[in-house]
Amino acid sequence: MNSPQIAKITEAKTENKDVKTFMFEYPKKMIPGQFFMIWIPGVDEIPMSVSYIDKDVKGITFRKVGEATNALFDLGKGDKIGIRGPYGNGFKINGKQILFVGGGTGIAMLAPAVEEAGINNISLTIIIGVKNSSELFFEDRFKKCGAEIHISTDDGSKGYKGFATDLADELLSKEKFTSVLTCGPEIMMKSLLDLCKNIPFQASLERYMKCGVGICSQCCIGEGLRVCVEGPVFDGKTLRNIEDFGVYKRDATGRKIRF
Amino acid sequence: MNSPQIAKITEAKTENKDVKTFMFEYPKKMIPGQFFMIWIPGVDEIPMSVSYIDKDVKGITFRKVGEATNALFDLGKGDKIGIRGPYGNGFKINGKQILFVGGGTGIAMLAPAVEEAGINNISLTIIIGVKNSSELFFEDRFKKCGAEIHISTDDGSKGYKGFATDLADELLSKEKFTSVLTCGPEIMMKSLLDLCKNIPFQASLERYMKCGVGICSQCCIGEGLRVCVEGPVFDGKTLRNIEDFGVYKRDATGRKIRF
Amino acid sequence: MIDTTTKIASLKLRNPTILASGIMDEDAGSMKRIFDCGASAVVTKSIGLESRAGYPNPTFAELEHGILNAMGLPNPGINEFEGEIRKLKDSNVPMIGSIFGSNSHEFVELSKKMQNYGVDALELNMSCPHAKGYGLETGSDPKLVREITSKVKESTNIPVFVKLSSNLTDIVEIAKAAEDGNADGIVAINSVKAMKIDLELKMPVLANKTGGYSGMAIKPIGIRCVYEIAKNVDIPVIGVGGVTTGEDALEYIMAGASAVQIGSGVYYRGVDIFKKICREMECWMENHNYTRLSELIGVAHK
Amino acid sequence: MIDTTTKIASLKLRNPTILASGIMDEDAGSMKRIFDCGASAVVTKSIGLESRAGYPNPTFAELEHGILNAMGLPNPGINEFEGEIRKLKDSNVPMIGSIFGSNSHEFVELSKKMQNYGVDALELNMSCPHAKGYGLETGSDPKLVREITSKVKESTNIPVFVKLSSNLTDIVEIAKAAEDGNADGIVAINSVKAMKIDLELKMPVLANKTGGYSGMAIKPIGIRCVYEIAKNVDIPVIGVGGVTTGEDALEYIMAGASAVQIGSGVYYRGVDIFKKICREMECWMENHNYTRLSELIGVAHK
Ligand SMILES: Cc1cc2nc3c(=O)[nH]c(=O)nc-3n(C[C@H](O)[C@H](O)[C@H](O)COP(=O)(O)OP(=O)(O)OC[C@H]3O[C@@H](n4cnc5c(N)ncnc54)[C@H](O)[C@@H]3O)c2cc1C
Ligand SMILES: Cc1cc2nc3c(=O)[nH]c(=O)nc-3n(C[C@H](O)[C@H](O)[C@H](O)COP(=O)(O)OP(=O)(O)OC[C@H]3O[C@@H](n4cnc5c(N)ncnc54)[C@H](O)[C@@H]3O)c2cc1C
Ligand SMILES: Cc1cc2nc3c(=O)[nH]c(=O)nc-3n(C[C@H](O)[C@H](O)[C@H](O)COP(=O)(O)O)c2cc1C
Ligand SMILES: Cc1cc2nc3c(=O)[nH]c(=O)nc-3n(C[C@H](O)[C@H](O)[C@H](O)COP(=O)(O)O)c2cc1C
Ligand code: FES
Ligand code: FES
Repeated sequence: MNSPQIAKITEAKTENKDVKTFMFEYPKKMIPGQFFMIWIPGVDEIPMSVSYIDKDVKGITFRKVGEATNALFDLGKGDKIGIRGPYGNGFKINGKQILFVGGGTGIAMLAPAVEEAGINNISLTIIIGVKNSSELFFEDRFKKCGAEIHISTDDGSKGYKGFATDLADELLSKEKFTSVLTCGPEIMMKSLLDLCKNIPFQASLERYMKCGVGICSQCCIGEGLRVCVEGPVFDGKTLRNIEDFGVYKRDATGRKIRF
Repeated sequence: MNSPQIAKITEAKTENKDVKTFMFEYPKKMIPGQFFMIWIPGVDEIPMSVSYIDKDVKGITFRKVGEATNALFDLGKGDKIGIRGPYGNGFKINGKQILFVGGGTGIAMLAPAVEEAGINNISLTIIIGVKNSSELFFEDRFKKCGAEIHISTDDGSKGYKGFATDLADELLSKEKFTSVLTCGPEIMMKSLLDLCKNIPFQASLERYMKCGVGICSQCCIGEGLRVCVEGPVFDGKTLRNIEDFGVYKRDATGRKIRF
Repeated sequence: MIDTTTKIASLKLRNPTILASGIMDEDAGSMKRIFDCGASAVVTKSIGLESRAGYPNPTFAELEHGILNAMGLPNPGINEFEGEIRKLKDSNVPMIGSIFGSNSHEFVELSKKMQNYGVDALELNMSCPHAKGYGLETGSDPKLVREITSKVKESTNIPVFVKLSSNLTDIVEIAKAAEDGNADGIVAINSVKAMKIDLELKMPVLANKTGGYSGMAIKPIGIRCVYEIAKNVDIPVIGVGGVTTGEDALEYIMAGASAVQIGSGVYYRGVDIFKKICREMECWMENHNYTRLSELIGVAHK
Repeated sequence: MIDTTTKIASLKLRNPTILASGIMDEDAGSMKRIFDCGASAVVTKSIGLESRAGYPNPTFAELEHGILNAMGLPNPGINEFEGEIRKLKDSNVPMIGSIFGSNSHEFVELSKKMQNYGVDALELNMSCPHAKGYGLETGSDPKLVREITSKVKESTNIPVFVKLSSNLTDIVEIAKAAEDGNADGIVAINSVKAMKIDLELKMPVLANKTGGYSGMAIKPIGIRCVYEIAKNVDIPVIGVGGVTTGEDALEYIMAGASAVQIGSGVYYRGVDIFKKICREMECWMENHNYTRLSELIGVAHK
């Protein structure tokens, strides 16, 4: 039933000064790219991608950006949160050589996909784009998967100085990727899509969500595509036909907000 | 679900001037002694025992005694009635030699029990008690089962002149029965119970019914025994402990009415 | 030890599960059986001054998510009912006498008789969803509710509960009227006015056409009513509507109920539902380290 | 051929399934999708004068037998919504503009704008079960309902429907008030005021505490309301509440509805529920030798 199940945080890990990971028991089957609605009692209920997938235990990794994530950040081991899901479609992971491009917190939700691709012996390249090296997390995790890691920072504090898309452009012209999977700022993903031309492309989108189950239309893009049901992962073909992509999202009132 | 299912009467048979049998498709499993709630649209919904049990087809046999049964009597092949059930417990049919005692319309609901006992190679004796020979029905049906048939009429128009209980008294003193199964006027059944002493006894009771599923308490006897759920068939031991048995029933208001 | 005893006004109950009015309570025997099945008290069928046969059948139908009934307040009349109460009194079963009338005179007469026969408390049914002239006509008028309640209170000395319908624009207003009339408790909710049409016959299934909807489907409505009432009155509330499991009962308790009544649950889980629910509540309390039910009453308001 | 076209006032619809307000209708794209999935018309999200973010999450929870929501009338405000309507207008989707306000001035202003933007009819939402100051406060006062309806009628020339709540002591009184105000149709019912408490957290699940109960559990309540309204007014009725199958839709039609709206059904059976329900209705009609849906409207009243 799509009603919050109360779970205790069994493990809390600080990834960096703004990012935390919580683990909790949640024995439902999930695939990389799917998400939960996380109820922070008395505060809010917000969408959060799965960042760790185990049989019985799942995890989320999040950045504090506002009221709900701040309140969540203040919780720790033993605290209770409400969880419903899994929601959404998740990534299709196949091919020979995948390029992952994670921007900011988007890195978190890519991790289970990277791991699954690793298990399937797919050759992995990953670009991690952050503003500053202090924002990095999950580097070790990606290393363990045998991924070739490229880092870009806006300020050059680590790796390539510049945008992740510029780095991607370089890699795409050098190597042959069977597909590109990305999550990050929509403007970044939009540019990436333009670079990808014929390469199969999957991007995970974020939209303001309320029901999470496809009835309130709060998260809809294009012609009624529900990010919570038909998404959050969309392929390049679909995204090229959606005029909203990279252009605007909607706030809680339904008003269009330009990126 | 305990909600009327609408069925067409597929066959209608006139058993005698006041008694009719209707057959209809009703594929639920039933045992002899169970009953339906029969909805006569626009008129009433009344309890009716099953009188024919086939895999897909069931039958009821009823006497016209008042508004509902008169309206039902006026229906025929192709007409629609509402049916819910099966309800109640039904007879336990076992032993070597069963004496059936049917009074009036009570004969109808005994028929499936007689047939089942016949199939199980139980030796069958049946007493049919009616006021007048014109009220008889199902004689041939019982013959087909290989039953030894005894008829009593109040006016002596056929068979033994007098009460079925007197006839039963005679038979009980001559032969050894492993059990006695009865349905008929409650006073008759009460006398029969007194005659039966140690012989296992089962009687099917009639009480005013509304819900048919054990919540309205309209049909309750003794300490909350629901004729629609724990009955309509009760054994001798139970009946001996129920002060109401053979003494009073309740009308639709819940008021006690002496027999 | 888990303590699930509860108190509603002066009524002390061994557990919070009470038999709801209209279910297995037309006669002393049935109510005795339910008490033996674990209920801490029983509410009688709603009794009026005169005998009533109720509506013709069909009076009952199961729906996909609940039960629909329109019995039509069948009852033998208060005088005839005396026998049942006196008999039950001998068995020491805590009894709440439910009564219905069309004005305060009738309610007062019925109340006095019920009290004389020996009931431990009164439940004024002002909420039957389908009986014309009774039920909602009185139960939706705050002035009448207040008047009836206070007149009954003046002429009796046992606890008086007022049973409300959810078929009201503002249930809190009516609950407050009952409180103003000095009611000792509020019972909420009665069944919800509803209808089922049979597609084959193209007519309502119930002879009375409309009926009262009860059982699992109405629980969220009952919870809302109890929560709103408990928030706005200072007298105890008894929750009714769709209680089928121990968790359902606890949800009502957390919403502010001091006890629950169970009706349709008897259909879904049998007459021993009372014992089952008590066991489930105790189990939940044990797992959650509660020892006294009273600690849980109204906690959802914090 | 089975003819399932229907007419509500001057609105001619290719089939009787309409998208209910608040579901998949915040933007032109979503409504277009639902139209392509078979709905004959769409009702927009309820729109007010100013933008509203609605209540904080949780705004939605599935219950055992239905859905609970308290969105809180989120909407971008009428001016911002113009774009969505104009866009949808280009796709020729029959549109019913739902609006809410706290008085007749607001309703009139909203109605005029909606009409200018191009909607084919108006739905006055006077029945939101949880938005303070809107919804029930207006929708439970017959005088206000009559006044708002007639003022809107005077200032517009498209059909005006009034959407009612079941949380009323007497829904017929309010329906008649709308009819007196010259409404062209009644829409019933909105979701039913309800609550769910989480036992682990011991608090209501919805941020707004109470919410609106919709889906299968409320169908018998909706059927009763539509039956009672259809019996007492002469204008068309649109049935809403728990329509999930073709048989549910037919039950509303037999109760007197000229069309049905579908909300929670989208959750239970997906966006193509409209096509599915139409197919199921046609199938039933074929099996029962009906060729025109109109023959079935209100047959349960005979
Ligand atoms: C499918 C999906 C998966 C996500 N996965 C992650 C994740 O793994 N890690 C992570 O850190 N963040 C993730 N997010 C983003 C996360 O939901 C927001 O950061 C969070 O809701 C912010 O809430 P706030 O109150 O802290 O911030 P606010 O100050 O309220 O808002 C900050 C931003 O978050 C957005 N936001 C607020 N509420 C919601 C909501 N109900 N739905 C969507 N966006 C909202 C606002 O529009 C704004 O852009 C995901 C979002 C979506 C849609
Ligand atoms: C378990 C059970 C099985 C039955 N099986 C059969 C059967 O197989 N064949 C048969 O002919 N009759 C059977 N009856 C009796 C049958 O239900 C009544 O004859 C019928 O209800 C009379 O209705 P009426 O309107 O025609 O008569 P009324 O004039 O209304 O009443 C005649 C008698 O029937 C009783 N009666 C009326 N309504 C009900 C009701 N809802 N429930 C119980 N009794 C009622 C009255 O109390 C009265 O004693 C059975 C009854 C029960 C309880
Ligand atoms: C068959 C039936 C008969 C009822 N009769 C009465 C009654 O006489 N008086 C009354 O106050 N409530 C009556 N009710 C309502 C119940 O007492 C209760 O308020 C309602 O059914 C909701 O509880 P539930 O969901 O546990 O059944 C009746 C309910 C049913 C199902
Ligand atoms: C998520 C959600 C949002 C709703 N928003 C509105 C609304 O804005 N305006 C309105 O008139 N009704 C609204 N409703 C009520 C529906 O239109 C409908 O009346 C109700 O849900 C019953 O129909 P259903 O059972 O088919 O969902 C909403 C219902 C849901 C579930
Ligand atoms: S969040 Fe409601 S439709 Fe996606
Ligand atoms: S008929 Fe209702 S309990 Fe038996």
